[in-house]
Amino acid sequence: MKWDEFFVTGEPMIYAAMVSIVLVSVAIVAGLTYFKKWGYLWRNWLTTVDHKKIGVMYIIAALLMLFRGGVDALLMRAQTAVPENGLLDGQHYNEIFTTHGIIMILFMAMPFIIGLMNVVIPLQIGARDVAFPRLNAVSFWLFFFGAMLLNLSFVIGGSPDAGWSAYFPLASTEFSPTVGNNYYSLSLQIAGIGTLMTGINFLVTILKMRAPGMTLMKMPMFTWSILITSVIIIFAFPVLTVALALMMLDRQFGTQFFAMQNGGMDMLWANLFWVWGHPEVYIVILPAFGIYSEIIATFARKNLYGYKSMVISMVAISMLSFLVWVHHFYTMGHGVMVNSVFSITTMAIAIPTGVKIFNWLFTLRKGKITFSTPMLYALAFIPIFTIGGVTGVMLAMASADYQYHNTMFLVAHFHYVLIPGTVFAVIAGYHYWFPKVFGFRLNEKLGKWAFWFIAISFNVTFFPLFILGLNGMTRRMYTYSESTGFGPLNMLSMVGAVGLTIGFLLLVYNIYWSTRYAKRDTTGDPWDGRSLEWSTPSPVPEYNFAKTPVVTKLDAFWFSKKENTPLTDDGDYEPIHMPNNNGQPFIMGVAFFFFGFFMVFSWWIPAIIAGLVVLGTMAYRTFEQDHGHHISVEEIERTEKALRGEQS
Amino acid sequence: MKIDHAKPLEYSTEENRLKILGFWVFLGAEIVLFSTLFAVYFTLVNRTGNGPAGSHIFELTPVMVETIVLLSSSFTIGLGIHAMRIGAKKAMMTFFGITLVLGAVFLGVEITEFVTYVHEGATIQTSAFLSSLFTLLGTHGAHVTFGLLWGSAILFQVKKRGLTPETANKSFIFSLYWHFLDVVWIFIFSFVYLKGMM
Amino acid sequence: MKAKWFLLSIFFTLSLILSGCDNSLLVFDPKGPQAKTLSDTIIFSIIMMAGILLVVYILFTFMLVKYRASKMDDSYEPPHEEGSKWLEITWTIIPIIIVIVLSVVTVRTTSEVESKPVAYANDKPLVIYASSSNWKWHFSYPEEGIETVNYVNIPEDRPVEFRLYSFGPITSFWIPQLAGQKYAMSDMVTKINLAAEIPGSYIGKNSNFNGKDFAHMEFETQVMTEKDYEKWVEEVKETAPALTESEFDELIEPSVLGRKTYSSTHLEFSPAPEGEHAGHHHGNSDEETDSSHHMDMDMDMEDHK
Amino acid sequence: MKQLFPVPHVIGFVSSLLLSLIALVVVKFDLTFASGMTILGVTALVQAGLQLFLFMHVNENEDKRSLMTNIAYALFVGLVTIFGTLFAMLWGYNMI
Repeated sequence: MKWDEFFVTGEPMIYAAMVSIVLVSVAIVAGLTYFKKWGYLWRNWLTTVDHKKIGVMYIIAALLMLFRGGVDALLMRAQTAVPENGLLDGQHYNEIFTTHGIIMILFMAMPFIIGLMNVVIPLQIGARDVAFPRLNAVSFWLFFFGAMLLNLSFVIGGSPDAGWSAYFPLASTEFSPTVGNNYYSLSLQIAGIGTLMTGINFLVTILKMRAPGMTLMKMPMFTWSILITSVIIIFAFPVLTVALALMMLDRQFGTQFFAMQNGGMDMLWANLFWVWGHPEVYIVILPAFGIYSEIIATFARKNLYGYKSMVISMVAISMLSFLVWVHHFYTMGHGVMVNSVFSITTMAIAIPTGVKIFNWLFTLRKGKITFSTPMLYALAFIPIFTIGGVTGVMLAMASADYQYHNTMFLVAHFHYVLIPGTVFAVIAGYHYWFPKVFGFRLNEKLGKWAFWFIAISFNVTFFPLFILGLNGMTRRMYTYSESTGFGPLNMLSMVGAVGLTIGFLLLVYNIYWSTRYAKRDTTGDPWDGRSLEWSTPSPVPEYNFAKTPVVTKLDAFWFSKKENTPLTDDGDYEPIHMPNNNGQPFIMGVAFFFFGFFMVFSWWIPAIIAGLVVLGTMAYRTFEQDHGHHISVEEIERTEKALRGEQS
Repeated sequence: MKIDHAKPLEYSTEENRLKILGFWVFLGAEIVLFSTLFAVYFTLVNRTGNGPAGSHIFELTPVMVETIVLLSSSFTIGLGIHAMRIGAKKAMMTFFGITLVLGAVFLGVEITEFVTYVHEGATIQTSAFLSSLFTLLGTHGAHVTFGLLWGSAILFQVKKRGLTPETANKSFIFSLYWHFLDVVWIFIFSFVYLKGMM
Repeated sequence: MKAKWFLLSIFFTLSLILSGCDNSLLVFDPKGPQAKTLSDTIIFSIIMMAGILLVVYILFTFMLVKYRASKMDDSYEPPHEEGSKWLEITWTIIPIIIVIVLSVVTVRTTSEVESKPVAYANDKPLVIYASSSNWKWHFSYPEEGIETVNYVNIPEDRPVEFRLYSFGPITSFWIPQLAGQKYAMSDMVTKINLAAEIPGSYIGKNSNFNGKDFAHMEFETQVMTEKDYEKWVEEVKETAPALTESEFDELIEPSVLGRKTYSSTHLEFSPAPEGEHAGHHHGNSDEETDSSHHMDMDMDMEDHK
Repeated sequence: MKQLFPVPHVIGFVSSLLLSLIALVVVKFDLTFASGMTILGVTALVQAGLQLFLFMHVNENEDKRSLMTNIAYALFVGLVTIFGTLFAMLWGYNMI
């Protein structure tokens, strides 16, 4: 293989990216060495098994990916802003919308949610950590190195270019001969295994580690949403595992699953992809529903309306989510029967979703609404998401879908669902729980500015796409002629995209500003919260709760404040058992990274060696004897006094 | 670590109970994984392209041998766990050893079978049907192979460290895994081989 | 509050756009019965959905205006409410009814657009094979024995049956003003039934991404009067060259092409993947399928009658 | 020695062997497709049940309900995947 086949060449933007990657890497290494932070980084972050730190790392990675995917999006909008634009060529545009999709769904939305659930869930159920802290670290590093592997494709070997859904036969070696789609199958596989493990970990955590007295129907709604999400992850991801494995076999080992000769079936890929892909949508949306439920209840100062029906509708959504995947390819030519069945199941999802919307609205009723930044996102969610929802029902009608399928109408629809749904939710959750992790609030004024930029620009960007779609503009077109009349609305959309960029930059500036100047919160409960996570001091000590809280009803912390009843019994502190940090998950992630990289290029011998290292780290794990350590009573007392000192 | 002596050793600590539940959940995911492979197989079973159909290459004898061997290994590991619960470390190790040997025999027969197929011109690249067949059988076979490595590591630990809450827990979880592979095989036996020869 | 006005304005723009400019949007400007059915279905669903949006927006505005903290007494403490059985049942039942209505509409319209247009139920359809290769469309008229590339002429007021397949990646055949889209795939034939009622030129395109020059994969659909159409066919038969196998092999190589016209079709040497040529039946060694071979061939012959 | 071979285990083992032999009838006799599949379905499910309850002790776990729900959910998704795929990919094209 020649060097110019190995590295991506020919585009000034890519050279710039290469240079900046090298410079940033050098800067990081130099900085760590100069400030002697290698040991700190290794001991406190790379080897950590603490759910809060793992959560923070997830969120940092997700924010980085948000900007990577955001730049892709901006380039796409810029390219299509005017007819016959020459900013990007067809191939480059194809790679960009492909990676935009993969990164935003799998490496931004999901990890952001997983990050928030890592930080919040153990605190919300009154637990010391998750059920399997080591496995949790493994999950993170597999996600992280999977994401890095995909990003590497930008400079080495070429990015995947067959769309994020990678339909065969387009994604086969015949029509997509670069290694781009090998990156796709391998990086998603590695990250996907990590996600599956996260699902198992959180399901067991929520089922088995709740504080005494917290029955299932006394769990906070966010915990419920994560319980259901974990179930969907556990049962949907194996399908992706199989689909990606078959893709790899077809591309690199000459099998015939989706090939056109010798009996292969190209439709089967689409089928398997969406058997996973539709539940995936609910994996990113249900936690958002949970976050909004927490925030709306907190800032309306009212308990959640219709708690039971909220839970039932989430369970219903989780079951239905596995029954609707065919609506992604109504136009594949199966008969009226198949399309009708899946139309009806799809529309049925609107029923539980509608129930939730009305329950949120009635939570606001008779409330006392304060418009904090997280609450603004939660409130904006309701009207915008409803547009996404009703257009979803329109798309669910098979006959009508023949006119929407693959058009900008569809693109507008899913952005109207995913952005107010997932993205607003993770930003809201991030503002909401930020003080819990770092001990100070983000600046409200900057936060509100960012909110208005994001909320308004979002609509300016995506509403025109509905109209473009109805006017016959298909998605994934890198250019169009002036006679189509698509120009003006695309330009408007570009203006919105710039506004969104400003909003997101404000969001980041807010972190910088608040870190330097924001007032420190000493109460641990800056929003007057309702659930257990607000009962510990902020930043949360390593062991979470000095004494395990005892729960008697929903919104336990709220009632303990109102009724002045303590959350814990009077007994003395006891030593707390904690897991030890360990480098094995990180090393395993690195080994997986190299395994994936060598596999991408079909370099079998290095791949086998890296695979053996992976097995070696597993063997190490089974033979090691690590019983963790105990935090002594004196240390707990000292920590509690330091953190709660100012209060008493 | 609190040890609850009222429960069997493998359930005796909180951590052990979490691990057993977690593994059951993992097996739930495995059910979906194999279901997907079956879905692929059933979809492609008649799409034989220019290669042979199942009825032309399947042979009853090796398949019966594999079935009996795997069923027996599932029986012996069940006995192994029983022995572990009554504290008979030596018997337990013997049963585990027999299980692993039977697993290796199964794998040997399966590999011979694959070699025969390939000699008959039925490779994983020949047709969609054969791709899905080899992938389904291969995934099961890979699970057995991984089981052999994992089981040996556990056997070694039991020998060295004795029956502790930790080793008992690992052994029990391993037995769940092994029984599960047996269940998967029963479905392969019925719906791949017997249906194919029907 | 800014939010309220902002959201209200979005809503009104929405309703304005949908009521005012529907004539200019392709999907709402049908030129045949199938596209008309779809356009009506879409408008019907938009009206239903606008009703739902209205309810949500009114409730939302009401809650925000009435229950904001700044308007409340400091001592006001919101009540504890578990929920209301009847309200919750109401907002479950009403959506169920809406979904039932929409389901009925969906099933009816889907079967309508999947079959021959009702008004032309007794007419013999004109069969045209539309096959895609990277990045162009080939139209074969088996009855007339002619073939075109990147444009298709059809007569008005006569049912047309497009039979779709692809030499390569999945594509989607779409003439927005005449009918909804459908995939063209390599190992089977899918069908679109349509009829055109107003002569004119309508844009057709591939709407499913299939690689580098996807954006340029458009074709013109010319709807002609019966007389003009027949005249055109005769003209092609007399003047256009025949399509040879080697020329066709060159045609399907990846490229962007202009229009081409031939006086024979590629179906003669490279048949469509249907009947005995379908992907499901490629050289099957199974006896059972062998017998179905013959059945398919019989059916195939009927199709060509 | 005898206590190493508990009766339920032995019975379970023998019946699983027997069930495998019963399943063989579909190969040895000329049955219709439907009856053959019924026999295979019943024997396979009974065998799976034997493993689950007899050898895997699914019943003795303190989280019995969670385990059962988990398995039921997995079967739900698995069966939906298998039959849904067949419905959408094969059977659907023969209906219209």
